[in-house]
Formats: sequence, C-alpha cells, structure tokens
Amino acid sequence: MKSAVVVFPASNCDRDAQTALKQLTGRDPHMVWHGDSALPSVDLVVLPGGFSYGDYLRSGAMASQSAIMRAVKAHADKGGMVLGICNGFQVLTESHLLPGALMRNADLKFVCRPVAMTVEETQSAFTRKYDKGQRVVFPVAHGDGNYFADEATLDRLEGENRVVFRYVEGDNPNGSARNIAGILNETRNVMGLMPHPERVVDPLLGGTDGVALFQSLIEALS
Amino acid sequence: MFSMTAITPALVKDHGLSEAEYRRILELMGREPSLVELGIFSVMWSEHCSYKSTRFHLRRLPTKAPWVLQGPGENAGVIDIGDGDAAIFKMESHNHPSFIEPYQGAATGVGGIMRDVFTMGARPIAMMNALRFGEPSHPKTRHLVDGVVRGIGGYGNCMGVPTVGGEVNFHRCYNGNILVNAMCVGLAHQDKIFLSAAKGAGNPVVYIGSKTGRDGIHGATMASAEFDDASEEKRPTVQVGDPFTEKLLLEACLELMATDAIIAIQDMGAAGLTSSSAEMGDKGGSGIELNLDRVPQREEGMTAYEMMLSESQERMLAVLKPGREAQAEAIFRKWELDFAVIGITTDTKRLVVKHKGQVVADMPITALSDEAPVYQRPYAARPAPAGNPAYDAKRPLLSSLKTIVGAPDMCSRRWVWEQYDYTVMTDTVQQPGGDAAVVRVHGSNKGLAITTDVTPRYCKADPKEGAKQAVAEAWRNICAVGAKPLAVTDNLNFGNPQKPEIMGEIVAAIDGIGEACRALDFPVISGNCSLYNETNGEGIFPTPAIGAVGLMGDVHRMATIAFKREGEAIMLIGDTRGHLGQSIYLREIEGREQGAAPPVDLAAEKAHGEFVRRLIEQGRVDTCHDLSDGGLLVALSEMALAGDIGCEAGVAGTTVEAIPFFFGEDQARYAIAAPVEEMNRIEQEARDAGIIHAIVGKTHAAKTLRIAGAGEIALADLRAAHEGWFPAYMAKEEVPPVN
Amino acid sequence: MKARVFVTLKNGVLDPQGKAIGHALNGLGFDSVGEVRQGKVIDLDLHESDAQKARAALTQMCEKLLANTVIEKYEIELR
Amino acid sequence: MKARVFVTLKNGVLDPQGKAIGHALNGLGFDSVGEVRQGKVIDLDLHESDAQKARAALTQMCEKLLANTVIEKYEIELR
Ligand SMILES: Nc1ncnc2c1ncn2[C@@H]1O[C@H](COP(=O)(O)OP(=O)(O)O)[C@@H](O)[C@H]1O
Ligand SMILES: [Mg+2]
Repeated sequence: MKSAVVVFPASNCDRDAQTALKQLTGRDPHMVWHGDSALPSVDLVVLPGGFSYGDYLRSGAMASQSAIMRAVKAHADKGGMVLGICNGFQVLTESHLLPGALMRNADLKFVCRPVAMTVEETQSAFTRKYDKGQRVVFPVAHGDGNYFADEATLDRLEGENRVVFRYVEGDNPNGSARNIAGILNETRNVMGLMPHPERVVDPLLGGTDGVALFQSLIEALS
Repeated sequence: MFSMTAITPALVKDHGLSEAEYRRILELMGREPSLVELGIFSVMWSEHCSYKSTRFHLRRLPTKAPWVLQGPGENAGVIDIGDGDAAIFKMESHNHPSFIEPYQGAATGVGGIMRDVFTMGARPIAMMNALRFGEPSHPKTRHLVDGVVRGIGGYGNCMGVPTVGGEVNFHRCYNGNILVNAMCVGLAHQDKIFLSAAKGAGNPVVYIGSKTGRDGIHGATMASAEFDDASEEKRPTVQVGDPFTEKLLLEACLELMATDAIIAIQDMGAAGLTSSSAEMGDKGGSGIELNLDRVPQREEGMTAYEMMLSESQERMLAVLKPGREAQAEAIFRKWELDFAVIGITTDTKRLVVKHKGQVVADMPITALSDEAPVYQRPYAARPAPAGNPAYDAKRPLLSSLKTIVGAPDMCSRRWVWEQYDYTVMTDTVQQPGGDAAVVRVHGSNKGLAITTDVTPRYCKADPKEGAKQAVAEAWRNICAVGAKPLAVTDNLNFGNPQKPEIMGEIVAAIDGIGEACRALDFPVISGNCSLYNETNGEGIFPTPAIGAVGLMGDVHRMATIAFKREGEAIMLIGDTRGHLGQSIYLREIEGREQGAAPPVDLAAEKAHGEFVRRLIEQGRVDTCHDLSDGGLLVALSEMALAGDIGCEAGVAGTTVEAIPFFFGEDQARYAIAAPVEEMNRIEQEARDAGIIHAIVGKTHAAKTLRIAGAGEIALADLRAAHEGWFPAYMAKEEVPPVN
Repeated sequence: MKARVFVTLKNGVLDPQGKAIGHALNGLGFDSVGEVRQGKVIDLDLHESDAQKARAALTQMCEKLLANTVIEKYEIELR
Repeated sequence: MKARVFVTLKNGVLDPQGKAIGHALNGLGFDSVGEVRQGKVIDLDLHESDAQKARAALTQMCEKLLANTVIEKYEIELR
C-alpha cells in the first residue's frame, strides 16, 4: 500500500502517522506539503492530527482552503482512500468531504485520555479486520471533537451504516451527537475519526487496538 | 549624536536602578547614557538577566560530570545520553505574568522555555510544569488554576509536544504569588548543538519569527514624559502567546539547523533584542551593530527604546555565515515567517544601535555582562525547628488515610493532566500519574525519565535540608522507574533577597542543592531564579523546584507504581523511624505545620536508589514507588489504586507505632512488589548489601486495603476520595474560556 | 473602508460556551441574566471604497472561510 | 431587554487569530484585505427594563468576567 501524509502548518501528528504507516506497511509514506497542488500516486492519503493554522478561527477551516486539498478532493472523487484523524477529521468536515461539523467539546476543555469505542461498521476498507461490535480503546486528544449534524443527516448516516466508531455509552469525551466518534462518506472511501489509531500500534504505548485499522487498509488495497 | 533626554534621578529610579548602579554606569560609559542606553542597562542589570543577588552563590553548585556536554550559561544545559544523542533541558518560571493573566502568562511561559531548548538544536520531546497556587478557599485560586492549566495546554498541545507531568500544590503562602515553573526536555545530535557565541566579524545578524510590537515594555518606564502622550490605553505588560507561529518557528529553525549556515543562535526572551544581541556578542567576544529600521514591526511609529525593550514572543536572533542569507531566507519564507538581516557582527566589542540614520546606543558589551553588578547581600540564618511533634495515637488509621488521599495537595491530578496532550509524538511510555514520566528516544529502546520535585513546607522549616530533600526526591523518582539519574535543572523561587532572612533562605537552599547534587553525582546543568515573590511584604515559602532527567537503556525494563499481580510480597526499603515533623499527616489530620523537616541521608539515598534501580534493570522488579508525602500508607494506596489490586500490610521490622510507621515521612525509602520467591532472593541481597528493609505485606485478591490492627477499606472508597477532590473543586464555578 | 463581520451559531445549535457564561454570571449574582450566546466578531480593514463591491467580497469571504454555514450564520456591517 | 457585548483585544496587543485570518484571506485572493482583528460577541437576554440599570450591570459583568481587562476592552450595546 502506498500512502501519503499531508503536512499543514502546525500539523503535529504527521510524524506519528508516518511512524505508524512505516511500521505497519513496511514503507515510508510520502510527506506532502500543504502548498503543493498535486499528490504523488498513492492509495491512501492521511490527514494527520494537530493544530493546522493554530486551529485559529475554527479547527480545520484554514487547512481546508490549502492548495493540496483540491488534490485530496480529486483523489477522493476518483475513489482514492482518505483517512482524517482528529484535526484531519476537522479538515474533512470543513472541506465538505464529510458531513457535519466538529464543535467545541461540551465541557469546553481539551481532553486527552483513552476512550472506549465500539466498531459499528466492518463493511469498510478501514475496518474490515475488526469484528462488528468489537470494543476498542484509542486515546483522544482534542478540544473540538463534539460531532454535530442535523437530525436528518444523523439519521441518514445511521441508515447507511456510515457511523464507523461510536463511543461506549458513558465514555463520550466531548458531547458528540449519538456518541459518534468516526464516520464514512457516502462512497465509503473517506473516513474521519477523532480518536488516534496511530497512537495505539505498540503495546508500550498502552495498546494495539489501532493496528487492525491500518491492516484493514493494507488488505483492502493490496 | 544622541537625541538627548535628560536622565533625571526619577527616571533612573523608574528603571529599577539604584543610585550606586547609576554612578557605575556613568563610569563605564564615560558620559551620560542616552535613554535607549539607560533602558538597555536597566534590563541587562535587572535581577532577571544578571542574577545579581544569586550569582555569587550559584557558583558553588556542582555543574560538571563526564556526561555533561554543556552546563549553565547557555540557553539550556546538555547531557550525553549515548549513541551520539544529547538531551537538552531547562526549567523556567513565569510567575508574575501568570498571576496577572493566567492563561496567557502560563502559555507564554511554555513558549519561552521551548525556545530556550530548540534554539540549541533540539526538538522538544517532553514538557513538565510545577505549579503552586494559594489555598483553595482563596477567591482567586480556582480562576488561576483553570487559566494556568488551560494556558499550558493551549500552548503545549498546539506545539505537539507531550506534557508528561509536574506538580501542583496549594498553600496560603502563594495566595498573592502563584508559581508557574515549566520545564522542557529536548533531543538533539551531539554534533548538531547550537550555541549563542557570535564569533567573528562581518557576519550577518538575522531576525526571524514574529514581528516586534510594544509587548511587555515595563510599565514603570512608560510613565516617563516621552511615552505618555500617544497611549490611549494603558499598555499591557502581559504578552499574548501565538503557539501557531512558534510551531512554525520550531520547524523552520530545525530545518535551518540541518544546514551549516548558522554561527550562533539565541531566542529573544526577556528583554528581547537587547539581551539576545548583548549575550551573543559577549559570548563570541565580538561586537554587534543593529539597524532597527530593518526590524519587522507590528505597530507604527515604534521608537528605538521600545524596539530594544520589547518582549514580543516567538522571535529569534541568529548570526549566519556570510553569503548564507538567501538560503536561510528561503526556509523562513516557506514557513511564512518574518526574516530580516538587521545587523552585522564587528570586532569592536561594542553594541551599536542605529535608528533612522542616528546612533541611539553605543556601549561596551562587557558593561552589560562582566561589569553587571554582583551582590553579596547580607543574610541571616533562621534557626530550624527541631523535634518530632506529638500526635494523637487514638485516631483511626484508615479514615485518616481517606482524608489524606482526598486532600488538595494529595489527590489525583488527573483533572490537570487530561487537559494536556501527553501521548502525542507516540513515545510516552510512562504517562502522568507515576513517579517519573518516561519518554522513549524516538526510534530506539532508550528512555528519558523526567520529574520535578520540591516540598515547600520542608524548605520553610529548614531551607537547607528542604533543598537537599528536593534533590533527593527527584533522584528517587527517577530511580523508582528504573532510570539512572543524570542531571538537574533548578528553579529557585524566593521572596525579596534584600531582606536578610530571605537571602538566608536562598543561601541555605543553594548549599543544600549543592551538597545533595555533589553526593549523588547529579550536576546542575541549567536553572532559573525568580525572586521578589512577595505581596504586601508576605513572601512565599522558599520553593527551590528541582527538575531532573535520567536515562534508561531499555524501556521494556521499567517499573511503574501499579501493583500488577495478586499474591506478591511488598518490601519497604529504607529506615522507618516515624518522622512526623512537617508531615502531611500532621497538617491534614492534626491541623499543624510543625516540627523539623525530615533529615536527608544522602549516602542512604544513593545506596537505596542504586539497589532499586539494579533490580528494575535486571527485569526482576516492575512495581516500585518512592515514599514521599504521606509516607508508606499513601504509597501503598496509590499502588493499589493504580493497579486496581488490593493489599494487606502491617508494621514490620521496627518498634515504631502504627501512625508514625504508616504516615511518617522518613526519606530514602521505596516500596517494591515482586513474587514471593523473587522477593526472598531480594531480601538476601539487601541483607548482604546492608540495606535496611522489611517485608510489610502482600497484594491480595480482594479490592481492599487491609491494615493489621486497623481494619480494611475498599479501594472504591479510596478512589472516590482520591479522584474526587479536583473535579469537584473546579466544578464549583464554571469559568468561561478565553477563546 | 472598515468592515465588521459577526459569526454566530445558528438557532438550534447548542452553544456550550454561551451556556457556561450564563451559568457563571448567574453564579456571580447577576440574576437578571437569561440566555447567553457567544459568537465571533471579525474586524477588517478593506482597501476598497465601493460599498457594494466590499459587501460582495465580504459575502464570499464568509461563505468560503469566515463562517461554517453548517452551524453558523453571519452578518456583515460596513462602517 | 437584549444586550450585545463586544470584547476585543486592546490596540497593540498581538492578535494571533486575526493575523492568521488576514493571512488566509490574502492567500485566497482577497487582496483588498488589510489588518484583521478577531474578538468575541456575547448576546445576552436580560430580565431588566431600566436601560441605565442594565448598562451598570453589564459594565460590572464585563469587569468581573466577560473581559480580561489586562488585555481586552469591551463595548456594550443595548437593543
Ligand atoms: N501540573 C501537572 N501536570 C501534569 N502532571 C502532573 C502535574 N502535577 C502532578 N502531576 C502528576 O501527578 C503525579 C503525582 O504527582 P506528585 O504527587 O507530585 O508525585 P511525586 O510525589 O511522585 O513527586 C505525577 O505523575 C505527576 O507528574
Ligand atoms: Mg514519587
């Protein structure tokens, strides 16, 4: 699987994504600068976590206007895989590659801790190696992870099985609607999620629940 | 040549200079200084930049060891951690700004210490913060806690550097002067360390980062006639942090450092352009000529005085090899940062500043550095209280325990650390909540253990013994995770040094740190002094915070405080005499801060630390906790809660009564757990090594803490008390965010 | 020309910041305070003297960047 | 009565958000945009019909909570 990680000004999980991809795919991802207008030929584009443009104005808003995002959209339109993690998820909603918006956490505080989720949907290139309903623990680290969409959009997401990860009831760290942690686009090749799979690929770091996500992609794309 | 402003005694006083200091300036200059020059003297000769009250005494600290690559004197200290790698670290205070504006004060404190570390070529890999607030019931405390914690998170999280630990204390002595000390640890290659010596003449001096505004120019000087007119609003002395720009500055600097274009580089911290240029010239033995017309400016009509004294954040000054300007500029443009060649190095050893075609300052650099005042202020030693106070032996042990683990100074700091991204960079192998945090050296199996420690109530009772204890506890926390303690940074927070009794505290604390660091082979490689922490004549407790770093060869062989398996034997290492003086027990249960601080036996610290570390390195022990505040019973509770595994324990190996046995704060002690057969071998080895030890209990299947003769308490009860206080306290009034 | 843009949450979108401020004000004894909503105000200097052109440009800026129209609405004020 | 409170950074105080927004707008081709500053707008419902009293209360709210007068200034608008 060939992959690329987009680096926005003040992305800060770009190296973490790179490390995880290298470890699990055996090859270095391309690191792509936000100002570039073309992507190398890859199967997967990762929009990493961080504070692109300081998260000033709104998280992900300025990054969504970067030159590279036109290329990312084109890649997605052609069916290419796009994974947005944390700030990357925010960039995807601001770019309208995914519906809804990520608002300030309900308790107004940044939150960093492991959270328990269930894998809601395994009919996807991102999650095929998980079991449906499987409980996984990923860390979150964000101030704006409170997923919002109008009721009709939420119903549609649920109806089309596009809610991929859901916080376990009682462990919702941000007030997200219907405990949503991660969603797919209509064509199921773009996924965004707030928790960090790339931080749980090594037992020393508190778990390996993120491994299957990357292995799903490797299997789907080989 | 200078636009003349009459230098009146009032103006001199406004600049914080004494009459004697001003006479010395006249001598050194051979003429009356210009206003700009007076401003430059005022900041360079300030306590903050010149360390004039402490410099004489700081010389007594040990700063050398074979693994020290750079001791105090540069932006941060550097140690050898093997394989060509270096760890670079320092701790710094931002106390006063954080009291005035907690969010921005703490945020810019974090930004400042990070620049100190990355200006030397290191990528910051971990942050710590040591915080002291006033008593919880003080009307300002909650707001300050909220703002400081959000500010530290706001800056550190955006930078993508994990904040992995620290300390939080509450005490009424900090009601009017909170302490916000931040520590940054960075990682560099030994052959890529950048210093601040601007060697050689004819080299371009470049300005990089944010534009200069009128930030942080001292309020008192603004009162002088020249600056009165234009200011429609009282100018703030608090700066606003811009972590986004700092993140770009970090990446751009590291990119430039990968080339060989840099001769010297230094962040613009306090006193911005003035101190960075003077220090670089001083260290390089060169002169510096600046043209302020070229300084990127955020506001219109800035005077030379304002530009030289501005403390705008997120700026750096560098000296490049000639001809490398374009290469450097391209990197900074890519990162969308300001870049300007603003001067040149000379061979005159003078700092010359030009503005609008005029020379506004021309002064010998040595006058700002070597010739800065050094005082041996009078000091008086205060007799330390003696004796082990009495206690009421009839109080029930376990309800006291519950009170203690739920006390403001003792409860879990989860509410704090969950607002910090402590897992970014995917190398945090020991997270907040243990003895020392451990971050892996990226791409290797090595780890750095990091801690900050000081117990102000001990230092108040006995500044020397308290300072020794701070070093010893830092040493212990590092040994307790299985790392070898290598070096320390200190942050000396005290009151007004012009009072002999405060100066006495400073001298005693420095002596204590020196003695402990020498005995433990634990050199001081960087540090910071914050004096005048007083309000209405009330000083803070002496608070010499110690930050320390240790190295472990293999992060897979590391101990944590959590009990891991049922049925393991628990050993107490060290001598338990039941020292209750200045203990948490006495304060929280009997309501008294009384008695002697616990004495520190440095030989025992060394022997016990090395013994414990060897067991962990050998992979024989993975559960270890040092004993500090609250003594043995608090340690056992924390171990049980962290692992969610209960234990039973009783008084062993001594005639000490239950309360002092379980709550005494004797030093040089650890609790470890291991399978019974392994523990038998460890006992034998301890005996052979002459290390005092006792088997005090074992882990068990029930989720309880059972104490012989005192009954049993459910872990759930303890957990509720331990986890409960902080969130409940902070929830009492919602404080809306700044952004 | 100077312009001021207000960006506020649409009605029906929960505003936790506004709620927290209202709560804190009540807590401080300001009992007369009812609902509170918080938004952003963005002040811009525009090198543009034609009000109509300015308004058109500002509308575009809002749609493209300044507001997230999934959750926010905006108002433009020329001064 | 409804009130609107503007809280903005004092002149001379660095406004990183405003700076970044201006930069982004220029990058999007809005060349006419000069300086940009960002602030907060707080809309309050007040159970108070006396304008003078309302203004006095709002001033207190600003001083105590809504603005950080070390770095921010505020304006009150009754509507
Ligand atoms: N301000 C803080 N930020 C992050 N972590 C903190 C802070 N204060 C305390 N902690 C963490 O809480 C734990 C307990 O702190 P403390 O009781 O001071 O430890 P010790 O007694 O071992 O020095 C440590 O892991 C420490 O790093
Ligand atoms: Mg400890």
